[in-house]
Amino acid sequence: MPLPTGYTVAIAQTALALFLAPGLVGLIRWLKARLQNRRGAPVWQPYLELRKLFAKEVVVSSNASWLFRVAPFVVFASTVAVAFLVPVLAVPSPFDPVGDLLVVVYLLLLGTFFLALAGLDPGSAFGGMGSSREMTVAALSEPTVALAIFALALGAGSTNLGQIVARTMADPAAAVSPGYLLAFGALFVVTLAENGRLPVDNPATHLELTMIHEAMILEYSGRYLALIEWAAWLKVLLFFSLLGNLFVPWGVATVLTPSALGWALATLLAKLVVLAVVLAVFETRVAKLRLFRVPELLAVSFVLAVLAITVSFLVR
Amino acid sequence: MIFLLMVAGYLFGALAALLFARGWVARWLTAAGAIIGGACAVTLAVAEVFGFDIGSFQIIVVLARRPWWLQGGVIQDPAQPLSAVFLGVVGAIAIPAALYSIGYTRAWEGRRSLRMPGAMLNLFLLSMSLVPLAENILWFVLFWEGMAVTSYLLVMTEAEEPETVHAGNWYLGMTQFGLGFILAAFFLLLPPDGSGDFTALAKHAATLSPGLKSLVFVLALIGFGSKAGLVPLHVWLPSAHPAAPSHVSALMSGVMIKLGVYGVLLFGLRLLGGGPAWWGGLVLTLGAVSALLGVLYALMEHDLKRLLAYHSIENIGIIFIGVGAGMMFLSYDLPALAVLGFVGGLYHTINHACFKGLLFLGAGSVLHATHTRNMEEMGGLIKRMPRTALFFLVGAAAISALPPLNGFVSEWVVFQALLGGASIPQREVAVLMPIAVAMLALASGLAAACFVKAFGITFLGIARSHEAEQAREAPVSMQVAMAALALACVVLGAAAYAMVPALGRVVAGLAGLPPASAVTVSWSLRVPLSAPGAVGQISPLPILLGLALLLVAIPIGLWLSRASRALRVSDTWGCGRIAQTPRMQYTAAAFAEPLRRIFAALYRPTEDVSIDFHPESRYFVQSIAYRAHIIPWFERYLYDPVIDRVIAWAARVRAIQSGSLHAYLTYLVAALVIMLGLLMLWGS
Amino acid sequence: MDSAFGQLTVLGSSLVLLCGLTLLWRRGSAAHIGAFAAQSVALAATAGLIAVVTGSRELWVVAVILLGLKGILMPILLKRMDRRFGSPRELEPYVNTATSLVIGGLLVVLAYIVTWPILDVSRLPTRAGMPLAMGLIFVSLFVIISRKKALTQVIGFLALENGIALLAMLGTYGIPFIVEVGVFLDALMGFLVMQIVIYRIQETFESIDVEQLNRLSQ
Amino acid sequence: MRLTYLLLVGAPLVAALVAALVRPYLRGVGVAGALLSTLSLAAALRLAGQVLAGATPTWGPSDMMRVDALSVLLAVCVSFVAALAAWLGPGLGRDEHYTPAQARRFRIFSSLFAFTMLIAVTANNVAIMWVAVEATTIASALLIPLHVSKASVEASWKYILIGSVGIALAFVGTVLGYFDYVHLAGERESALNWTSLMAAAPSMHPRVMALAFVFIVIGYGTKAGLAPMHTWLPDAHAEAPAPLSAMMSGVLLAVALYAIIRWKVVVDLAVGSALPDRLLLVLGLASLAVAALSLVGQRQYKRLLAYSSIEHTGLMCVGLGLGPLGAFAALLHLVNHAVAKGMMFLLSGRILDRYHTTEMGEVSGLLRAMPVTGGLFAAGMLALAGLPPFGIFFSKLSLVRAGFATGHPWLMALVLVLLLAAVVAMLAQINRMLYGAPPAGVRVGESNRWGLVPLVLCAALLVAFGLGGFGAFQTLLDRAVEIVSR
Repeated sequence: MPLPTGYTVAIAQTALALFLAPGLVGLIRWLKARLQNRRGAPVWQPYLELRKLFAKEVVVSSNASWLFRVAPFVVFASTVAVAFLVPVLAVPSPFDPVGDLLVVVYLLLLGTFFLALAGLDPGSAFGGMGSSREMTVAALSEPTVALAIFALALGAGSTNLGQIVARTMADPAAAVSPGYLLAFGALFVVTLAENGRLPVDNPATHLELTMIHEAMILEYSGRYLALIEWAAWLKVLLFFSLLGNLFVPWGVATVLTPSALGWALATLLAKLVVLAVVLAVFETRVAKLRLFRVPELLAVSFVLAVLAITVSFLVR
Repeated sequence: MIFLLMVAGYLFGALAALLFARGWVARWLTAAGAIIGGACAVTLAVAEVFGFDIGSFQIIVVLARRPWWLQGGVIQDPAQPLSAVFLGVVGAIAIPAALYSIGYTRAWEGRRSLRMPGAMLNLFLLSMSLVPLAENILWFVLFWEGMAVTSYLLVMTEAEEPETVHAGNWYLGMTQFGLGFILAAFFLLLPPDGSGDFTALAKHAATLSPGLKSLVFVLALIGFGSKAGLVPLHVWLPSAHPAAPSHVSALMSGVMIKLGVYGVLLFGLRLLGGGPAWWGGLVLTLGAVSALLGVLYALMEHDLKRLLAYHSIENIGIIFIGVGAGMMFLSYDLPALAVLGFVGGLYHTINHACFKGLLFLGAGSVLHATHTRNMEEMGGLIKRMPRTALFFLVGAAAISALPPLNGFVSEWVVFQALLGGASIPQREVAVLMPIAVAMLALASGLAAACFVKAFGITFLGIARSHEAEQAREAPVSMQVAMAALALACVVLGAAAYAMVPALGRVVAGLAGLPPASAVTVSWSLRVPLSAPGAVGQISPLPILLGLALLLVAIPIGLWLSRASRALRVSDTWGCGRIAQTPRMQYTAAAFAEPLRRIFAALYRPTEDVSIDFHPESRYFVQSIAYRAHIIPWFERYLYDPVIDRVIAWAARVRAIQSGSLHAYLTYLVAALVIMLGLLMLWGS
Repeated sequence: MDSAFGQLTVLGSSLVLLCGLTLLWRRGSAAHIGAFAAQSVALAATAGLIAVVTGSRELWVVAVILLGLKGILMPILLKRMDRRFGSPRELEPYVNTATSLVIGGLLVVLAYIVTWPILDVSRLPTRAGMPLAMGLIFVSLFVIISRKKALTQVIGFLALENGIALLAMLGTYGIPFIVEVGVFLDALMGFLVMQIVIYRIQETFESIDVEQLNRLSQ
Repeated sequence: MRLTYLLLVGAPLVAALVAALVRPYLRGVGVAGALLSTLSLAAALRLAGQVLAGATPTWGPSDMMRVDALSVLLAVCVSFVAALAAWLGPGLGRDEHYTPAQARRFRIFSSLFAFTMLIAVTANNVAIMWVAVEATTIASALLIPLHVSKASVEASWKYILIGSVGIALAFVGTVLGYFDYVHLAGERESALNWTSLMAAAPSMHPRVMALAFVFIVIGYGTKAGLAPMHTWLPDAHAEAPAPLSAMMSGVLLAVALYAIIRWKVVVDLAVGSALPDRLLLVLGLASLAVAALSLVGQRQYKRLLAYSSIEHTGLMCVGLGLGPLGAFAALLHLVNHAVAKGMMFLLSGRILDRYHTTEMGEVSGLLRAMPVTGGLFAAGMLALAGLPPFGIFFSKLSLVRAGFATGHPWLMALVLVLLLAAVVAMLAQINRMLYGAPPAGVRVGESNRWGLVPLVLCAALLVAFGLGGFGAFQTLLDRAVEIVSR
């Protein structure tokens, strides 16, 4: 049903995602602070950060090349492109045939790729370290993602997000099938890894030995940093809505009536809050892993994914 | 007609090189010949694959009937679609490679004559173009060996370095090894009337017992796999490809090894007409293993060209994953999925030719500028050779399967084929598919990491050596060649709608595959999946355009918004260090260190660190020497033992020539007596 | 008549074979040369005998040439060589005399085994001797193998030629004359060349112990 | 036609006589000898033409000389390599390290050598053939120690003794064959003629012929350098002066093989081809194995070439055991190998002159020191490895094909493995000579450029065989194959 409204809605939900992303991260931070008995910054702090960063001048290393200046835009663009593909509010979006889950994954990899290059560009030891570790984590989380996709595709018979959501809504039993649950677990771990959350990386630290993401973008400042940060936050939101809408699709609007969309927005916010709480609690409970323990964590998620596959083979 | 023109073009190029040997005339004419030949090859291929009529080439068949005991067809007439694809690949890379050679070989002036390399380049291209067109055992083997010997001589171009000679020995040795298996495979199919014609072979093969068929297939797989560089037959590849001049490396890595794929398809589909599922399973497994091991060894390489060579192993692995999946689906009578698998394999064949060619040419420009292949001595080249850097970046992104470039699209097709594997009735077999998916995903992820290293350490940061500081941008001809391939990487990605159905038509009819109904094409690419009716679909072109749009829109948006536009250039922040030196950067070794630890089980790394401290205090270090090695499993545990065994036997046999006349005479008489004894036995 | 003739030829050929075996038994060049001369004479005699019976003129000539060439000329040349080199005693052979003789006997048996089946092809009275000729061939091969001195090896080779000639005579009353001439020519030439080379060995190695010829190996 | 034949065999004889009579040696003698050898080559080619025209001329009392396609093929090879050796042999060049006496000796005996070989391949009477083959030993043995040294004397003694003993055994075989024939058809002057043997063969006594064939194979096999009778070959080839090595390796082995072929045809008819084929396969495979493994870790390049000759003779032998297609392969291989080995040994002579060593370890940078020589050497190596565009590629291919077509897959597998070992060994060894920098004190740059012309011709010939256009040559081969496998 590629109605013009369809496009407007699709673009609108992308804009919504962009708008909500900082808030979501702010919420997570606030929750974590609360859980750690701190007062914590207000939920809208990230918006302020963005405004500040956009207003500040950019400082670029004398060693940096044009790539250093292009990278933020590539990162932001690829993440936004992903936002067009992920069902946030309504399915099927007219952009659904443009890309499936694989495209989503590899678009995000595109961003990571350029960010890692940008980390190497100024020729500082931190950047190199960050890129190296970031790429390592990214590479190792690929198979898990692929298998999670495989599991979903098995159930839904397609790798396209709209299809998957539609299918799951068609038979709710699928949602509680063990295959789905295991895939969900796997994807959750990947979410932690891909977004540089604890226990893989600590988004709040600048202690070089533990940094991954932060080390990579250490050289960035001003609007460039703003773009990168915003993209990172958007990524979190997108992963959350993937987790929320792929596995628990209820509430996602299938018809573009205002009521349906309103309901969809409400459920989306609810899902986000729940996931935020889960994440906050989780991050508060666990400590950061040594870098060379991270593969073990990813191995766990891989095993989950393999189980998901086998289970869904068995129940097929 | 065009066919004749192609042959003439290559021969002309070879002749020109032989006649002029040096100077710009030789360089241009040599390249011109190759370019003409390549253009004709592409024309033939495109016409065949996309089904225009440009007339067939009857003439050559008449010409070609001269050599001995040739029965049946000689040269395909017209080219079969499958052959046309590979012919096209040869031509498509021949053109930029030849163009590139104009600038690249200028550095040889005075040092080395163009006679051999130029002539061999053209003959190499000629034989490569004729291999897929051969329609008869003799011709196939003739061109196959011609390809081997010409490329061998090209590898030996820079034989000053001892390792080049070593590489050459390995290369020719493995070629002959493979040839043995190929000959066995062919001649086991020989029909009673002794006709070496492929159609006759196929007809005869239909009458053979399954066991014999399987034997033939395995022999062919070993023979052609050794050319394609499948693990564990890959050992020659990482040493031979880098040793050659870069435009030749591009051809060997981008094109030549693909003919191994052609060979497997020729046997698996055309001559044997498909077989039991385990054929496909074997191919799939070998492919997956090659893909993973290839990239894992690439990660440990700091020699830019060797790194690329290892990635060829990886990509050949991906291609074989597609082909293997296709063969399995074929045996389970899932034609739509089978087509998908083969299409994925062929598509990736073409794409890999483009970006691997591009990358080798880029590496060549770097080598040309810095005179080293060691990444640890590079850095900061993006400022001195910006265009080369850009092109290399495109290639790197393409080989890392990043959308919207071609590498991603073909890998996506392979992925979809594997996902479809869920619908294989036998579950224990179907489970193979997700494993392949996981390995493929890991491989592509690691490839991305590897190329962040390759590009980042080589082009970004600060120059690590004097040569890197003095580097100059490559000559125009080389830039144009690279630009063309970079463009191809983008276009081939966006043009999936045209490519995929065309390739579907190519495999149609082989081993009873249906015409490419499997892949329906609208503005998006729709492929069937396990569940009936369900499809996976992507639209490369919109992705490309969308990204482009965003990349334009976002800066403009920023510009229009109230965001600050100020920009200050300053030193890299270094925790209060005074000055920043190149030595403080991350090195290639350091970059790969985490993965080296994680996969220690495979690498078995051994490192020796030697620190000598400052005489006053152990807290001051004067110098640290760090050296790390990884175990070359296959060389050490597969090849070396065999070689040692042979040498041991040889020593024993040479002892026969003891020098004692009496011993010699005794052999003689002993032989006589034994023969007489045998005769007695035979008589009674 | 035929039978008697057969008996005689067999006797002759066994004499020839015995001389061959003597090479294994006796030591010292002189003895060997003597044995060879005797063998050649016996061979010539056999040839003559056959010539008498068959009345073939060619065989007469053959017999005469045999006598002259192998019975007289070659022994003389050999003697001169021997004197030139000194070292009268044969060096210790690889296989001691007793064993050699046993092996010689076995070889004759082998010759019988090999030759017997083919005798029925022929109707000649002389054919009974063919196994002996074959035996001589084997024995002289054994001489060549087991003896160390170049000279002895030459003698062994000449004995081998005698064996072949005997075989031809007994089997077919000799090969066509023209061929026979060629063969004799070859034999003489070969002998001379061997002589030359032996002189060369002598002057380069100061000895004709073949065991010193082991520079070339592998 | 008679005149042509007389030219063919007479020219070398005349050359020998001239060289023997004129003393002291004059360079003119050498030139005359070379011209005469070329004349005999021309005669051979003319004869080939006549044979192609359908003639099989015979001469001499009771037709003891006869020329058919097979013999003319060999005759061409022999006279070609002989001419090559004559043009590049000692006694022509200005700067050379041969004394006139040595040059004279070479001229006499090499011409005689060629003469005997030509007689051997054109003899109809198998005993004459035997006499000639035996004579080849005599003619060549004295040339090996052209430079008298312990090594060369030793080599010649081994050669003459082993060769003579072997040949003597071949004569036993000949006598046995005659023995059988006589009691079939009575005594005749023409009794030993191959033609009459062929005529009588079907009714001959299988036991006798089988016995004869064993002696024949062992005997001539010794001269052909088949393992385990090959032991004289590496020594002789390595120690002989290059032109002689070229003749021995290029054609002498082929002539010996020719003798075996002649007899095999007869025995096939008498006994059936099963036994002879098996004998040849066994011997061929043994030679192949011994040679291939001896090539590994070989230290001297002339010995390397010698062993590769054994290897290729073994291949031909295997081919002869594989029916018509195999015979075709064998004969094609024979011709190619004659040219290739002739070229290689003459090149090795040039290398020896320059480097003064036969040790491969002490030869390096050949391509730089002598570009053309080195290039030809490399080309010859690739040709012997059986790579296109050289003729051996086709013969090797048809051999393997014959093996599979006649149902010997395992045998072929073994052959392929051994060939692989041989190729890799030669490649590794020779590459070590070709590349790198020449050792100090080795002059750089070709000398005696004219001497290169015939060698370049050889290379061109090899390529021509590879591209394989020669209709006439093709038909000659086919005729020869018909003779071998009737």
